[in-house]
Amino acid sequence: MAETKPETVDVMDITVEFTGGLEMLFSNKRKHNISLPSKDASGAPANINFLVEYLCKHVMKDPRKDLFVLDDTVRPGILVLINEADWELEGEGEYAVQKGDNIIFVSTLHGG
Amino acid sequence: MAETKPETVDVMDITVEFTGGLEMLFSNKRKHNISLPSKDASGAPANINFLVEYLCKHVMKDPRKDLFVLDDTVRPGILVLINEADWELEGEGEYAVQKGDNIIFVSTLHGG
Amino acid sequence: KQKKHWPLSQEEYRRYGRQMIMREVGLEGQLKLKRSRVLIVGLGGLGCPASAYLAGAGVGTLGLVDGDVVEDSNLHRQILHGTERVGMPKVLSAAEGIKSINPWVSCRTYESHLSAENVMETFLDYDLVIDCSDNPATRYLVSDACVVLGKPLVTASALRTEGQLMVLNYPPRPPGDTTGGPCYRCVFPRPPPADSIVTCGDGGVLGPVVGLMGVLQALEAIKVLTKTDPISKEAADGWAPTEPPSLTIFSAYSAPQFRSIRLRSRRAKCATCSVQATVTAESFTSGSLDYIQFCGAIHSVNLL
Amino acid sequence: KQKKHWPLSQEEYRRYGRQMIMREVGLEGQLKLKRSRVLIVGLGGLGCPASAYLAGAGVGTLGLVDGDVVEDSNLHRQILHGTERVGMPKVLSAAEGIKSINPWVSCRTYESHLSAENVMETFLDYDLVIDCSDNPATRYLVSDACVVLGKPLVTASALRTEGQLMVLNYPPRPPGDTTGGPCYRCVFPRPPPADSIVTCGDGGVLGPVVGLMGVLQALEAIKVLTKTDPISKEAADGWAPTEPPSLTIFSAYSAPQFRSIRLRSRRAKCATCSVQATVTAESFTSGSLDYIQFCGAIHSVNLL
Ligand SMILES: [Zn+2]
Ligand SMILES: [Zn+2]
Repeated sequence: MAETKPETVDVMDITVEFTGGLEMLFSNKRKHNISLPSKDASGAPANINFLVEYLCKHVMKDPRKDLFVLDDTVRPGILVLINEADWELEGEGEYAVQKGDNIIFVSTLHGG
Repeated sequence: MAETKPETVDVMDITVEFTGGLEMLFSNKRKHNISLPSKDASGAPANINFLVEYLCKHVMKDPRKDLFVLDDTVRPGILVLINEADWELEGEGEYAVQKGDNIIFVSTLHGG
Repeated sequence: KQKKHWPLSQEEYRRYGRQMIMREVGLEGQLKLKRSRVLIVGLGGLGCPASAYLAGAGVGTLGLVDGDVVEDSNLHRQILHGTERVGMPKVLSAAEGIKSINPWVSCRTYESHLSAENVMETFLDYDLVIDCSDNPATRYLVSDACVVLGKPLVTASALRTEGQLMVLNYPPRPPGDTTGGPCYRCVFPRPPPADSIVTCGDGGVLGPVVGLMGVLQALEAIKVLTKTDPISKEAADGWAPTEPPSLTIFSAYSAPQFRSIRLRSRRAKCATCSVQATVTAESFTSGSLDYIQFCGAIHSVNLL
Repeated sequence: KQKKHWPLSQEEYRRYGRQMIMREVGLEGQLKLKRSRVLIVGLGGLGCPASAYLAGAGVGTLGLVDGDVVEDSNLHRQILHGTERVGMPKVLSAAEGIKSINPWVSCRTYESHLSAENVMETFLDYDLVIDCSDNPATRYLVSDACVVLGKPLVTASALRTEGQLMVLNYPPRPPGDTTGGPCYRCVFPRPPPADSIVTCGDGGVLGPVVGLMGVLQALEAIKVLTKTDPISKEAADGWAPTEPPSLTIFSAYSAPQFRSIRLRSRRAKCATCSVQATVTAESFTSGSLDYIQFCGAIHSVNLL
């Protein structure tokens, strides 16, 4: 609305959901409203990789980070869904997050 | 885009779905893309009542109109859903249809 | 003496262990299920899986209402009725199936169709009702009785490739209390024309479609029962807040297959659950409510 | 002579009438079901309802694979195994239940766990495979074998209050054909870390949640089988075009409960279904595929 000085951080509101047991790593809360900085430290538009990093740093209180990220990306066995589509259809980690996006992290189940 | 002369009909694109058996009255097709005139004959914005009338006149080929409308409104036993909510939450027949709306007509089932 | 410390037997702990280790159930939830009495109206395509999974979960008492006998044409979808039980009353066949799944469940059978005359006495003892019936007259009757007696209702239906489910009168507040959940009449104040009604017999149904809806009914009932203690509910106003009322629609050949629709709250002029309610406990026995006439003759030639 | 004109017996017409009157099935679909051979891997919480509804629908042959015996702790969700069958091999118990539901179904039982050594011979005779197993090693094994042998696969899983379902390798084109449906490795190229795996034994599961997914598996299988004639599929390239591949996610306590997620198509570098595939028929018997090692030790301490 007003002019933004260089040092203020522009944010965008998105929703992030965790399911398949992942919610246990995020305070047992499935749905989170996140105000994500629009740009990363280098000034590039926030993408999914940046979101994952942001969630680890600012949202995840559980110390077992390796149950969410491994080798700087989400661990095998977690599907990332961008607005109800597999992130592989959208460019994976490079997908530039848009205002209002709904990002779901699903841990796959194996029980039967 | 261009100027519209008084006699051209402005239309808006919406999707209309039929389910619960109602699709049988509409050429066995569940999902219809409809270009609905933005205004009714009197010049008032198109509402759900107008849409129902329009569907009867221009989309429904089955002669058994009374299985869809009765006493000038959808017959008892049909739920009208406007963007995934019961139309009673949205003003029923008076709801002014918006471009991009998704309107679903559901015939309730009774089998068990 | 040891029994005082262990509210369930060792066999029950082993049997229910896999649901008791979940925080949504726990020992407390398991005891609530054990104390619960659930009435199932209709032991057909919906009632078979609904009662099977409620029995598996350890609901203490299951009431079974149905006046029909098992027929050949039921077997493809009514999986609790074995082929060898064709000709047997459905409630007795279902009770046999339930005993085999879980002998800890007590079954009460009502070998007759529900009517305005018998509905009050039949429902009175139960904490929750599951409507697995197959016609609109019974659906209005069941819902009206649930509102009058203050029972939550899990209702579902299926036909051909589609199914629908609602949790009604939940929370089950008295008529006139607008914080209660809507009833069947709030959603459908007028019955559908008789010639628009199709039964599974006439229209057909895929077994897994009706099965899916029946299993979902068991699930919704378990959610309600483990939230609410049937014994203490009066004392504590028991019924916890819930999700807003919704209708789940399933369509096997559509994409997406499932939709969740937000429903209205109680209707200000509802004949059953509003301050202006005309349906009362007396109206059932006085004969003033004729559900068959209200819904018109059923089993007429029908098309939809 | 009359038999030539009536491809089904009178009893079969009566039994299946309610699904045969639907245009999605019809006589033709019923005959396709009767000619079909479906293999069910795992007769637990998913396999019980899946096989019950496939039996009800009249699938001609059901193959049942499981090396476990029925335990007390299975009974709350594995509704085909009666209490009196605790201790019996699950495949034999399930076969008894299936016979009771529909004596027209022929059951073949495989009383052992699936392994790289036995998977090819086990799968060979079947038209479609349903994965109702409970661990990642088996899920990769089942999917790999389905791709190599050209069988469509309906896979599901459940834990606690949640379930997931996918129809994979459908249409089941040969490896390298990009018009085939994605396989399990396309969606999950790398297995999850062993310490992130939770079984229903460890994490618990609500009976109707896993029941729901099993019933959905039966439904998806029926959709595939009635579209495709297992006998003539080679001649006509049989497999009809389908909806784009998707993942159905269920969560009992979320709103909405169901979501449908669009999945990717075949992965260009998939180890199993791409032109670069390294998994072949030979690799199963040569011992080059060690699924247990690939997925890491299971049943370790686990948390998610
Ligand atoms: Zn009402
Ligand atoms: Zn693949």
